Amino acid sequence: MTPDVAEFAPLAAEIFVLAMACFILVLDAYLPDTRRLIAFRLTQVTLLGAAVLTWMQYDTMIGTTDRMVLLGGTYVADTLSMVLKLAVYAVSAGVFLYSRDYLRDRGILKGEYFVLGLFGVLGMMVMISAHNMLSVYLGLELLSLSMYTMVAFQRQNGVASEAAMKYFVLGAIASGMLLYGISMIYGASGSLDLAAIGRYVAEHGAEDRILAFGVVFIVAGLAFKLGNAPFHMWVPDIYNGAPTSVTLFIGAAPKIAAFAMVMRVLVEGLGGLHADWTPMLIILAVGSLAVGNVIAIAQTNIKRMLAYSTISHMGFVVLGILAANKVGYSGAMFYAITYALTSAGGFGLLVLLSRAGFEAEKLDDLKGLNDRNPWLAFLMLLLMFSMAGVPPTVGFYAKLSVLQAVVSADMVWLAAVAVFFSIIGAFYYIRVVKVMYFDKPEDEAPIFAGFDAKAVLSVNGLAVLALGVYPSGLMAWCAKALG
Amino acid sequence: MDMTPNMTLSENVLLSIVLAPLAGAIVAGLFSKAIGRAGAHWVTILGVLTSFLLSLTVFKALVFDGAAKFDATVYTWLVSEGVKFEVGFLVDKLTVLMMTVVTFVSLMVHIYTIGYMADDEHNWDEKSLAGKNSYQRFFSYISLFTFSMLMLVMANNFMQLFFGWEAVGVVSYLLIGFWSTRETAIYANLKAFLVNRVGDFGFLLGIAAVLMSFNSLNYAEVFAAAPRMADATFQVFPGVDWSLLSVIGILLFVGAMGKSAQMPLHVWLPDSMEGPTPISALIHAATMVTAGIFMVARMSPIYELSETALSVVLVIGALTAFFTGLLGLVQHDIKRVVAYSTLSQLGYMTVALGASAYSAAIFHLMTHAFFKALLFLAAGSVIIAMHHEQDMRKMGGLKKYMPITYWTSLLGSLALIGFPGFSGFFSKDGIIEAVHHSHIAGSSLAYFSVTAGVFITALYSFRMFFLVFHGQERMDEHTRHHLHETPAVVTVPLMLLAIPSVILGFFTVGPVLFGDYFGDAIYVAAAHDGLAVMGEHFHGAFGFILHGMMGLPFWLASAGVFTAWFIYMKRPDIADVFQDKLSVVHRILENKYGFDDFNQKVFGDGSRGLGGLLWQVGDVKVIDGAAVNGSARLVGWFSTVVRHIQTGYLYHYAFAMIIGLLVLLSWVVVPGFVR
Amino acid sequence: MFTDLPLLSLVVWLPIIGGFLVLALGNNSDHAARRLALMVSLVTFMVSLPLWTGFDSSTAAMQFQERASWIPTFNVYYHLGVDGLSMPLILLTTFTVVLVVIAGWEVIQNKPGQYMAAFLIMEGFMNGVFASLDAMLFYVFWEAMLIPMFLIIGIWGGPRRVYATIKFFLYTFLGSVFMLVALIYMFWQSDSFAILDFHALKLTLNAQILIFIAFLLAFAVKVPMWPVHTWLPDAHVEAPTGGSVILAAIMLKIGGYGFLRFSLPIAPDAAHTLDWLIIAMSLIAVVYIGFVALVQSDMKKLIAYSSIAHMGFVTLGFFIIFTILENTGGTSGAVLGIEGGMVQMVSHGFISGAMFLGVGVMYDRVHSREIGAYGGVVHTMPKFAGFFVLFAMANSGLPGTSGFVGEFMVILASFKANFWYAFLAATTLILGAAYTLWMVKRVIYGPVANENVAALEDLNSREFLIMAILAVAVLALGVYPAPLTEVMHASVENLVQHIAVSKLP
Amino acid sequence: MAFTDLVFYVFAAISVFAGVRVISSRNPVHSALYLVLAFFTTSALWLLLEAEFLAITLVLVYVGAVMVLFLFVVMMLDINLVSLREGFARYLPVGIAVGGIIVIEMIMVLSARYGDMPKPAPHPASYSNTEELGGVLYTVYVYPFEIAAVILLVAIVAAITLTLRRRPGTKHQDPAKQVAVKREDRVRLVKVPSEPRQ
Amino acid sequence: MVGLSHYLILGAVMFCLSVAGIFLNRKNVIILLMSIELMLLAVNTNFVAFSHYLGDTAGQIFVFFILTVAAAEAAIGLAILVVVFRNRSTINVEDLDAMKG
Repeated sequence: MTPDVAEFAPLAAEIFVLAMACFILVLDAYLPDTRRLIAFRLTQVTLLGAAVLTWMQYDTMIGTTDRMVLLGGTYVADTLSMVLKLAVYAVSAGVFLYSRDYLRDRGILKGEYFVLGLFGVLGMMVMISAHNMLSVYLGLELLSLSMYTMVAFQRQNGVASEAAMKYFVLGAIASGMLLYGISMIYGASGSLDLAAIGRYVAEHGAEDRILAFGVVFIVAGLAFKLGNAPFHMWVPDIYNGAPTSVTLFIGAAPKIAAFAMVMRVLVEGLGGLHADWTPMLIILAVGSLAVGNVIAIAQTNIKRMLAYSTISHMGFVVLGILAANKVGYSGAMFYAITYALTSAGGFGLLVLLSRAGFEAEKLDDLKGLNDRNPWLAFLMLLLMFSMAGVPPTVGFYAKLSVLQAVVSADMVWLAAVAVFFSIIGAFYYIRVVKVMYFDKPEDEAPIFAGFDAKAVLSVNGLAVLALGVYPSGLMAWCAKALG
Repeated sequence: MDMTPNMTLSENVLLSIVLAPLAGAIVAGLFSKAIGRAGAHWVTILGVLTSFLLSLTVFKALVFDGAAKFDATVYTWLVSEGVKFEVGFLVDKLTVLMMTVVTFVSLMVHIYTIGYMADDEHNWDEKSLAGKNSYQRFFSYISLFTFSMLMLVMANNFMQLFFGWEAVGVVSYLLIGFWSTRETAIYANLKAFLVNRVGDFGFLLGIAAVLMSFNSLNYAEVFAAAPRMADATFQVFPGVDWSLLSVIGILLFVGAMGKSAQMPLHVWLPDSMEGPTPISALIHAATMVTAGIFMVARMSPIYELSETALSVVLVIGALTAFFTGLLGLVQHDIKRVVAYSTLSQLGYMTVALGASAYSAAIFHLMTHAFFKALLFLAAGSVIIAMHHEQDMRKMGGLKKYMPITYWTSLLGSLALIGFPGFSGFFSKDGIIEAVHHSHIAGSSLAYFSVTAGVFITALYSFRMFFLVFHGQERMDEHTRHHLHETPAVVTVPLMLLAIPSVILGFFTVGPVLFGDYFGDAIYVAAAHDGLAVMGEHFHGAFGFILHGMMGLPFWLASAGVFTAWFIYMKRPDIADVFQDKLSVVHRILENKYGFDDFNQKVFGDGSRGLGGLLWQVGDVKVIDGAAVNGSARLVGWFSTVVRHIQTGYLYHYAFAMIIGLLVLLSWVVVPGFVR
Repeated sequence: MFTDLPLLSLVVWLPIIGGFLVLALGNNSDHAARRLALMVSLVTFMVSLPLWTGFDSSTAAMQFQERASWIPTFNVYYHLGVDGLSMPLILLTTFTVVLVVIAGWEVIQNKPGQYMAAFLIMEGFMNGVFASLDAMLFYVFWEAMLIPMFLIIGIWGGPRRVYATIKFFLYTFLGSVFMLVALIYMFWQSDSFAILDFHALKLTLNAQILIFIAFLLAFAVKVPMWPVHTWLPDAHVEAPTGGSVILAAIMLKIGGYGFLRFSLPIAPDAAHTLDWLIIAMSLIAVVYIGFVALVQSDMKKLIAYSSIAHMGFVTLGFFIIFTILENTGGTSGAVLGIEGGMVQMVSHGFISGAMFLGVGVMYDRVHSREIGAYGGVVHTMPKFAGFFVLFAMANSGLPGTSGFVGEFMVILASFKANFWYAFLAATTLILGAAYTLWMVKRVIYGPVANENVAALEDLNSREFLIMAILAVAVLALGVYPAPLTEVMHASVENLVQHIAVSKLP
Repeated sequence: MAFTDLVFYVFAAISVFAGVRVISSRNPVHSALYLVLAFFTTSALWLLLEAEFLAITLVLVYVGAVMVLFLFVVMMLDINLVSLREGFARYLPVGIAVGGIIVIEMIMVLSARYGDMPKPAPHPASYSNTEELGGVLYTVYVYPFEIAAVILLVAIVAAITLTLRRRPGTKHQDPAKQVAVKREDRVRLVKVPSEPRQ
Repeated sequence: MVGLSHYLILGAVMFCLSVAGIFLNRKNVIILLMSIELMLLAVNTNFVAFSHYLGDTAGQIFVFFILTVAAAEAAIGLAILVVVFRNRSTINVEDLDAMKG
């Protein structure tokens, strides 16, 4: 069963990203420090090229239920993977763009940074297209290893290296748990192929309780990746400790990949066991909503606050998934994508506000932003209201679609719990708005940011509004992606 | 006995009667600068004069030409669920009597005001912009009042009645507080409004009860349906059946108690004397305060069906008549004496209502309107002459300075004490007799009150009369030097009012009290009709006078006058002796039975205290402090506590994950596995 | 002629788009921004007038409907339409915003463009709330309203504005999110977000009760009813005058409107079961709040509390239907109560708006809202004093002013339900007069209290214009309310018939 | 008891003992060495399971490379051993409790499900575990194999990025700089005024 | 008779040992890393045992990749450790608490 070369054609995007990453890695060694931006530009070209390739590859598949399972069943190409990959490219490109000046100011604008970033993107792509436990695991590790490194990238930064340390150890434990779960599933079903596992689960899911046993470990591993309580403890420290540009990276696209992983493993592979994992996810979701929203209130560091907010948002994503129906999956997908977008904008703004020698990470650093730069303040306002879930921003529709799913699964009480915690959450989001609009600025220093970064941030912020006024396009895509 | 209607009233005429004063008020109020002072009094007097003359034509049409009563809608205010809320007029003989009295007194007061308010700017701070056109504003207000009062009496439905009821209250409010720099004035007007509102509270509930019972607010419809409801019951308290009509009657009467200053809602009226004297005459003696009397008379078809309600009316009226009269004995302020006398007379009218002698009440209302307006305006005349000094202890011997005022006052006082032949005699004697014939619960108490009241009335009236016009001149030199009779705009109304005060009763006692003047405007059940019994013995006004000369009331009144003369003219020292000997009584009277203190403490301070308590404890502490901020603080506190879970130690993080795993494992899987 | 245009869309979107234009223009020229804002608000008001003139008051059906698909995934439609309940409120909104724009003309010096823009955008949202026939669209507008209001209080407010605005935001947010859950629940029952479909939806009693409570939270906070009212005094006190006016005149009405549009027709059986609660809360609002208002020393707070008490009448009028039904077996009186509540809402829009504007006029001159800082204003501002006393009288429910009409109707109707309802409601006659006139006594009357008052200047022509317009409105509605009640008869009667029938499956 | 069973129990016992010592040793070096022991014994157990290739790989890769790396780092970092052992006993009961509960639950579940799994048919003599694995590794699992390669690349890049230090004292060449150098950087023309004649 | 369950139980015991090790070793990061290796060993044992009893090579392939990844992971982990030590001169977990709350 020698693989046909033609089978690699659908992997064009992956191959392109890998090749470009290697190319940049090599090229960078020969670039003088003054021309580091070439690596940055090539990275953006790579992402653009990957987007084009992905689009071409899937052009014919849009809206169909077709799926290509290739390479011995380890790779799948379907509409879901296309939508998610495109979202990953878009968010990542924005993230790199926001980071550029920040990295330059701190002397870490190096080719390796972008190479690792691209490897991370590759890892996400693998996860998104995984159709085998092995691909899931390897994609996850590829992403994780890249991110561990990126967190520690600013080597002389003690806090960052501590964060990397924590991230690494906890990540490894989570991988261990995931692997243990996979081993159980493998043992029961005799296969690593998700489709085969799915078939086995459908037949024996009800009586073979070892599957449920394995699911516990798998859920724990996935929960770590998503950052759900009580597997969330890494999130605040890593968001806080990592350089803001890295936080930005971690906080955006990997959420989409994590969602993809959950979809592949839990839904495609173990969907038949939803009666078992739904209660687990309820615990995770409620825990995340509670922990995220409550502790965020006490934060004065905005990065840390957004970290807790991430936890609560991932609680919402899980809410969508635990409904275990199409509405829920598409709702969770919509949530993950729009949250990545919103989060990228939020951290992007922090990155733009930071300068050499000054990290904008205290809540007070945003004081009087409306006086300093009304437009940026307005964008941040949109992002914050979106996170709080106030219409007409996209965050509302994200919450709406998730709640729809929960209610459709006859768990109205859970929806009530979710909205209850979102009230608590609203407090710290509007506190940000309060600081920007109602307080007087402490720091009158003008905000330097490249035109392109500002433009992209504007697009990002306005997208949150535009998707809020007309959400049906993306919603329809999400619905179609799930067949 | 109805005369054949050979003529109908014109709606336009009635509208003109109502709207002419309103137009005057609007012009005088809104264009005060443009028209100036003369313009203001001319335009308003013209308006009221029009009203008065038209009222006379209507009077003539109804009483002499036998026109049918007018009952029609002017416009529909709103309709809801088939219930029409309308604005319309009911003009019958009762109404037209009121219209004529109101417009006549109002006209007199308008004219009088020209003199009284002539140098009103002295009452204002010279920088005050409100004082700049106070003259015009005053005319605007009293015209507006006339409009409101006419709306009240001409209403053909409860809603419009309530409109007029409240509107006169507002104008009274504005006028009592007219001199808005005076703390006492703006205190008095607030008090007047609020006490009236207590009455209105009952009144409105009464209207609501009417709507509930009859599904209409139109008088004619309600009165027509009332007999059918005679036995209907209503449960205010669950399980206790009360007569529906009694409930309605009492609720409506609560309104009358407020407006007509019956105990215990009388407290506002003496204070209302803070207003300029013309309005004391117009509003707080002649017209507005009698609105309650008018209302009950108007509602006679309802009251006649409930003896309970009548008893309540009777008792309240009796108490008011007696006790407020006593208060008049200890007042030093000339206007307040008149005010307490007004209260007492209103009590008489109410007693008459309770005794089903509605026509006696209205008759007394009418005579009282003239002589009390006269007394007030006379008092005002004195006040003008005394340069706005109102304390009787600083007067005396004014007779020689102010002859016209003196003589008119004497006539008014005689009318007030019911000296035979004067107007007040006929009406008051009628009431006393009617009460004597009444058999409903409380009538003996009422009879005692009104009879004893005669002595008291005479005593305080002539106390005032002697203190002001006779005896030592106690004013200071400067005032004495400037004393002289007031100008014609003041004295002419006095004289014009003196005429009806003296003769009106003589000519009208027959038809009004014992004849069928009111026709179907007032309904009296045969069992209650004391006046009818009296009517059998009525043989003309002279006979009535002769009969009165022999009755107890005449001797009591004479005794009162004599006592006043003896104490205040002959032996002024006795007053002080009495004061010492009866210091307890005196103090009680000085304190006005403690009503004011009680209201101030219990209702004023009490409600503010309660408000403060509800606010500071209920809102600020419990709801905001504990619930709202408390929950916010709780979440915040919880947050600061829970955040310590995030210790920063790697092993705690790992431990959390393991615990999470354990929870999932133990909670979800193991039970499932065992199952 | 005009009725062929998509009037409702215009009424919703004109101010929003105009608001953004003002925002853009405001960066360059304050004056141009003001003018544009006035123009936009006037045009919107003009556009809303044909809603009245072209309204067919003989039918309870929705009119001026517009419908387009919006979010097909969840069957959400862009569906607008008005009936007799919502149309008057839209007019009230467009009318009030014009006044607010004029009122803020020269008073707002800090970023006037943003200020005006916020009001215009909010106007669009508020009109959207009243015009939405799709529950999700309604919810979007409902929530979106919070953002401009949050900023208005927070940026242009008083010293404790931050506390007030955050309280305002969280309170109302708290109220509304549970409504969202209820809406979603009903979506899954009916597969539609159309409000009219919800009306027809059969629901069990338990479901109705939960839905009712969810709605109650949302609407009670907005109205606001006791005991969830404490955000209002704070918000009012700190808000700029325009904010207070909009808050009192329109935003509170949205809560009342919600009861009529959602709570009662969707969950009539639950409303029947829980009407005692609402009635108790309403009566407490009238009495308790009346006493609380009595002791306020801040004029805006006093008026804010009086708003709560007045809104108590609205909710009382809406919910007495079931007691009437039980006591009399018929619904006679229910229409009166509901119409009374509606009239009260419109009237309160005028009166409270006028009162707040009045306080704003004084505040602009003296920079204090404390009653104690005034006294004898009549001597320096006689014109103003005249208006203020008029509005105060209207506020205490004087017949002939609009304040009387609603209270009168509600008291009459509630007597049919229960003597004690009417008894407690009628205490407002005393309490309302007490707190309002006591304030008038201390502020308007008396000798000139201090040199600040002595230095006051009477109304300028701009202020006079606003006050006069409102005075005319208050008197006109008081003397002849029939035109207002006529447009709602059909809708209210239809509603009452609908409510009287059980929806249990 | 079959011989294989005996082998199993012996090696399992050693490996558990080694595991306990890994986590309880005072000295990280000892821990590392016990871990090596655990790997060895486990490798032996894998042989029992006929996974010869992996057993060898485990020893080669883990013991040969990874554990040496560990030891290297342990030695390199100068760690104060005494302070690192404090407080161990305090957390022991909790640790044992939690670990114990988890292990009991796991054993319950596992033994219930797999208590009676039949022994698989023995492989034919010609069976080569290595060949078998190699066969699928480059065909069916070529995609994961490529990804694994990328992961190793990332590891290399990461390790170099994170640890490569340019010590200030050391001299090294920078080809990019050498190429980019311009004349102006190296040669400075100084104008020297001519000395005035005396 | 040693069966599949014995191997699995051995795996479970090793897994829990590593879990306990992570929790108990609150001082030394290196021992944490070793505990993680122990955990992977447990997982690997499971896979190998399943693979054997199922007669399926996929499990062994998985182990192969786990070993590869673990090696890479160890390299990065130790690199991070070195970075931490250079910055903070300690790898004591209790000293690494710059971020909390």
